[in-house]
Amino acid sequence: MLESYLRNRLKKKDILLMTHLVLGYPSMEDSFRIIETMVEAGVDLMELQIPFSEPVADGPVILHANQMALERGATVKQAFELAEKVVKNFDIPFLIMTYYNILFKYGVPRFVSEMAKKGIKGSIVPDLPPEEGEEYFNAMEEHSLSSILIFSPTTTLDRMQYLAGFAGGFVYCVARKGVTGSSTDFSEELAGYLSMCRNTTNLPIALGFGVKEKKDVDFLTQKADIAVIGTQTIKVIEKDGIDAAGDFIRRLR
Amino acid sequence: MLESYLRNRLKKKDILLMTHLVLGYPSMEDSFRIIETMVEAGVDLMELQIPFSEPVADGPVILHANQMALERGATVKQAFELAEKVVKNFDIPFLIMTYYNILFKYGVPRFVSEMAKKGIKGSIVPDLPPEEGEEYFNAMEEHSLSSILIFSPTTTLDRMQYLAGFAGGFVYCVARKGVTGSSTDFSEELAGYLSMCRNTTNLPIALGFGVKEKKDVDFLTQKADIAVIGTQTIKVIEKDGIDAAGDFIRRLR
Amino acid sequence: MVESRYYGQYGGSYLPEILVSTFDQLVTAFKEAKNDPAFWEEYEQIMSSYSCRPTPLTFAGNLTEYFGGARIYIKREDLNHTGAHKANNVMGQGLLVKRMGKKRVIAETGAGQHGVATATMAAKFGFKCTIYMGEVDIARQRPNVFWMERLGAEVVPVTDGTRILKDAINEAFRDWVTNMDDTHYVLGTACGPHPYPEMVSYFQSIIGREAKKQIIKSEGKLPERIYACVGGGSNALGIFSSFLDDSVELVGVEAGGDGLNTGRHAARLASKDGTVGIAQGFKTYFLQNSDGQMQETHSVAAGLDYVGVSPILSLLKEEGRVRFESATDREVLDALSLTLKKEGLVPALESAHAFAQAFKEVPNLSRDDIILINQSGRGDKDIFTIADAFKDPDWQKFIQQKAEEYRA
Amino acid sequence: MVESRYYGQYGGSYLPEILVSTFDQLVTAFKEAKNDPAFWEEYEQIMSSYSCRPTPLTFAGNLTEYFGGARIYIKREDLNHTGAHKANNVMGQGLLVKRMGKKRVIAETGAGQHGVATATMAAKFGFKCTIYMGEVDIARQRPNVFWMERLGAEVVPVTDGTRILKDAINEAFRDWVTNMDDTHYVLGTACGPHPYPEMVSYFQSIIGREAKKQIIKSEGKLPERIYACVGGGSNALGIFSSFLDDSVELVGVEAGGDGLNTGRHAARLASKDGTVGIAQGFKTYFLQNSDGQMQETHSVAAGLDYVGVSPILSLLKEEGRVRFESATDREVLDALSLTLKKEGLVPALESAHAFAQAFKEVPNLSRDDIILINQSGRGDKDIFTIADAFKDPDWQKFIQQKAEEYRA
Ligand SMILES: Cc1ncc(COP(=O)(O)O)c(C=O)c1O
Ligand SMILES: Cc1ncc(COP(=O)(O)O)c(C=O)c1O
Repeated sequence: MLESYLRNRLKKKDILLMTHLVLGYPSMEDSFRIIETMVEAGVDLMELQIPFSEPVADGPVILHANQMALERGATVKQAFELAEKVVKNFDIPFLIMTYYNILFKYGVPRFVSEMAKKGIKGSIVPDLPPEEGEEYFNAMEEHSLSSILIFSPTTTLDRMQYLAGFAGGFVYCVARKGVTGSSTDFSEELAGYLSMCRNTTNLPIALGFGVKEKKDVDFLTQKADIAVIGTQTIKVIEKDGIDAAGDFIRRLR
Repeated sequence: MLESYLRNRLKKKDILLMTHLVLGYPSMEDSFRIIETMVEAGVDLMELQIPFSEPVADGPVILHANQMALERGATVKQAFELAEKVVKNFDIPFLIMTYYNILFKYGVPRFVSEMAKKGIKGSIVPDLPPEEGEEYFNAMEEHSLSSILIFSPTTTLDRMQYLAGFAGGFVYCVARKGVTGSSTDFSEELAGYLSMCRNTTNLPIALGFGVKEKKDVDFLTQKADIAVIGTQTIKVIEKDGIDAAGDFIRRLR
Repeated sequence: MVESRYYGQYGGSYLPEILVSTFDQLVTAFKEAKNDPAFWEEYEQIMSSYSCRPTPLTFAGNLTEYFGGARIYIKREDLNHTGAHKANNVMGQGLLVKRMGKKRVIAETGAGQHGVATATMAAKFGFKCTIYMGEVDIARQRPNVFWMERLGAEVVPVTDGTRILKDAINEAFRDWVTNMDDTHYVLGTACGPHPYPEMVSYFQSIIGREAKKQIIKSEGKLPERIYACVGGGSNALGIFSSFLDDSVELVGVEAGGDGLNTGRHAARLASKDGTVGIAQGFKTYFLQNSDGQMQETHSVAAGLDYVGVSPILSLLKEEGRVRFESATDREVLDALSLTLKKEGLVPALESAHAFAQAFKEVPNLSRDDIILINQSGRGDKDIFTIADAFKDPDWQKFIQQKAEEYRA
Repeated sequence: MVESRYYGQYGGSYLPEILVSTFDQLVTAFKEAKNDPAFWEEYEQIMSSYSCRPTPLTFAGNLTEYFGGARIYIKREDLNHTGAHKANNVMGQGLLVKRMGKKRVIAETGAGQHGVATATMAAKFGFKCTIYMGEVDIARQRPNVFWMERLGAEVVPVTDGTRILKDAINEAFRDWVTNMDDTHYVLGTACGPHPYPEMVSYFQSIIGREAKKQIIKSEGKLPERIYACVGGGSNALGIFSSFLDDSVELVGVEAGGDGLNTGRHAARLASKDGTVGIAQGFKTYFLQNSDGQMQETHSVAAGLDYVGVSPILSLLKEEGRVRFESATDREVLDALSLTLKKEGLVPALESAHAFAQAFKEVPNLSRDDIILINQSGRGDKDIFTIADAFKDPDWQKFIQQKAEEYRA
């Protein structure tokens, strides 16, 4: 179970690191190497994004990665093959992140059971509110996978409680309004928001959107359980190559 | 009196020739030479057009001549000076042809008295129907100048009779619909029209619009008293120079 | 008989003999139509089912607030089919052409609006159509040329004279004197020989009839002032005509071009440069020299770039019933810009003259006052001129790319 | 709570969490407005005083005669202010924005009509305005970009994805998730998450309400068939909605592009290529591959070049209540040309799809039958595309001359 893995891990570390990458960008082979590098650098869990042509919630960097992956021929089948391979090779939990149409076209129960078969621990589907997700949540429960739900700064207390009822593994708290990749103000206000998130769920909480350096991770320590690094790793790799990702991760903590 | 001059002349010739030119085109000096050449070639009377910026009833060739004359600075004053000079030098009747605004801006009575003073015998104002011309017709009568009126193929019998009441010197019959310079079909129909014109007025009748070669003049002999050559002389001069105009006229009869 | 109607000393019918019978026929047909109540009904019917009449009267709340003076209403002739008040005149004459049994129409055009309107009417009524347009105007109103041709009309460039509106009128007359039997000349404004000034004003009077009802309905009273641009005068007479007997100040706005003292303008009544003359078949104020030769005019708005003006307006000026003002090209572009941003309305460059003058005066009026501006047309057609005036770099880049494509 | 309304299996509200409260607010505001009789009154009032509603229903006598089949009527949405039915939706949403107290609007646009309409509404209501538009569409609808900018809107070129309408929608959402507090997203068609399909159709229903009264008044009976083009579906739903319970055949016409069997088209419902999916916040038919990746679409008409379609239309297709057809680019240009020449009407390229399909069918209908075509907009904006399609040499020369001037 994802949650207990995280709880155990949190006994040893003040804060965990989750990184993100787009499968097939720059290529499927490179994706494998990036994952390998990151695992070696000590990330605690990873979200693997299956590219989609309309990634509405993503900012320019991840959007571009999605598009390039698709242009180079990335398919859902290849994504699952890669997922299977990394699960076999590396001893951390992996999550699938993608938009709902990818599941829908695949067949939601079939997609979920495929995740389970490949050893994936859970998934994040940013455009699927629980109200629309009965089929998905049922399938996830059936396969004991963690449905990672999202809290945002516009989410009311009531709704956080409602969402918490569907959440598994941990809760992904979005640091601010906007899409991925813009910068975040790590301030008292953010701390207040995090403590509100903390109070509404018993699950560990992750904070993502705009985490990009040690200072940010230090700020989050104690306030959140997981720091999520998304856009910044893509930027590092685009600038300095895959090997640089390892150093980058190591320097965060 | 213009009419009696024409009657006398007609005793010696089967048909008279009237030519037309635009004063100031190509220049005032050239206009004088053209008139000289034509008089020597035996034309019986001439209409001198004072250029106007909006010569609505004229076709492209005469329109262009009007515009060029104005561009080169032709004025009404210069036109009168030239008129005076040719009247002194040549022993045929000269008429002024122009649009009504030229008279209007000059002052109609003043313009008419100026014509009389210069020895001009009459005038043609193609955009002035008698209904609008009281001031003009009064002044013309006062100075015993001939008001040349126009009959056209669309003029009804009634109206011809009405117009005849204002006409002096001769009547200018337009050969066909359209502006100056297009070609005319010298046909039985034209002959019929001319005999209708003849029957409505006791004045000599001229035919103009499209007369351009001996054949046309021959056709008109007996049917009309005067053949009017307008556009064609300008074309001859534009093509072969002023001296060619003399030969052109001589070959018409 | 030439029937010539005068407005004071202005108007008349200075026709070449060849056209006398054609005008006879036209005068008679128009008189009969005017006296036939079914005709105006048919006219209103077609204007409401084919165009969009009654056009709305729009309250310009933002401009009103911005200037802090009188309440500004805008009569929306831009919403007519083909985008200007020209539709009113053209459809009316189209119905007359049907009555006369003619099969072909010709027209002059300056801004191209009257040409497009005539070509449209010809398509609708099944007439053949030829449009005369000065070369200079073709260059500045190309989109309208494109549409005329697509509508099936032949567009003949006029290369004589100043190559603008007045020269196109001359050419149209030259066509007409040849083809009057089957052809009607659809003159585009309240100028030319009788019956045109009366006839065109009659059809355009639909603007004022509606506007009067509409303002009374909205405000319960008449406006203090009404502004209209003046090219030939048809949209101005169209809106003014219903208010002549009321105590409403009427303001006609002519093209000030580079300024009245530069000589580069088209203000026949608002400047001291206009004098009475006779051309294009009628007597009125013209911009002419002392010999009576017509002068070059200038305006950013092709539709106002005309050397004469309606004889009816000349009389109204003489009587002091209409005040004439002018707006410069620069003032017009500023007024256009402001109207776009404040109200989301795109006046034609012609119409923007009326806006410009109103904007000069409105701050000095009281908040209880009402003014009415006639938006004679929409500015879509003016995109090239406006883009040039604002030196829009993206537009220029776009045009250059297009040109590259065409070169390939 | 996410309120998600379904039409059969289509529709829904697939929202990122960050937008849930914004949609809550919008759903509530729209519900209140809908239940407030004064709201629709205010809406009708503004549409009649600022735009030109009711728009006429024009009898197309020449086309009727030409085809010798049913009597053809045309609903004239082209006479709306800004030149298309888009005005209806935009002004309605503008009133809602006022109710919600927001100060900024954003919108996507394909043909540019919705962008111009939104920029216009923003100017009128005093909102700030940003328009997202795909690079490909900017190139083919440049005049509209020019006007949006002149109206004071910021136009942001979208360089991601296929660089057309769907990508502009994605970008607008990205703006919205950042700025939802003071910003309303004015979606341009009956797509997107609830309440957009319902809300946009509601405002557009003014078309059908009027058309029904008008045809009954003219002919005393309902039409046999109604044709409308289908991009997102808003003009089609606008006119269809009043006839759903009548025995009138409703025909939606999609973009056939180069032909349904070429893969280069945008026919989601009329072709076999569309399958159900979820994107841009709602479930409907999309042109997508088996993985669920959206495909490139193609149409000569930017406004129909969209990968999805209204969920309401997907249901109406499933129920067999609306028949879906397509017209190819070539057929559309021919229909446009014919309509210009025969009736003097200039349909937008989008609208011309409806004409093209109607022309295929009308000869087979009886002379007693009536059909109705929705002319959703006017073609002025399409001058570059149409000139290119007809390879107009004078136009090309003109553009090259302009380019020369700009180089100097
Ligand atoms: C939109 C518009 N307004 C005004 C005019 C000026 O004409 P008039 O003074 O006859 O209204 C024109 C002429 O083309 C025009 O197109
Ligand atoms: C004139 C016109 N018609 C139709 C459409 C297609 O949209 P819808 O299907 O929502 O009416 C557009 C879209 O831009 C348009 O501009």
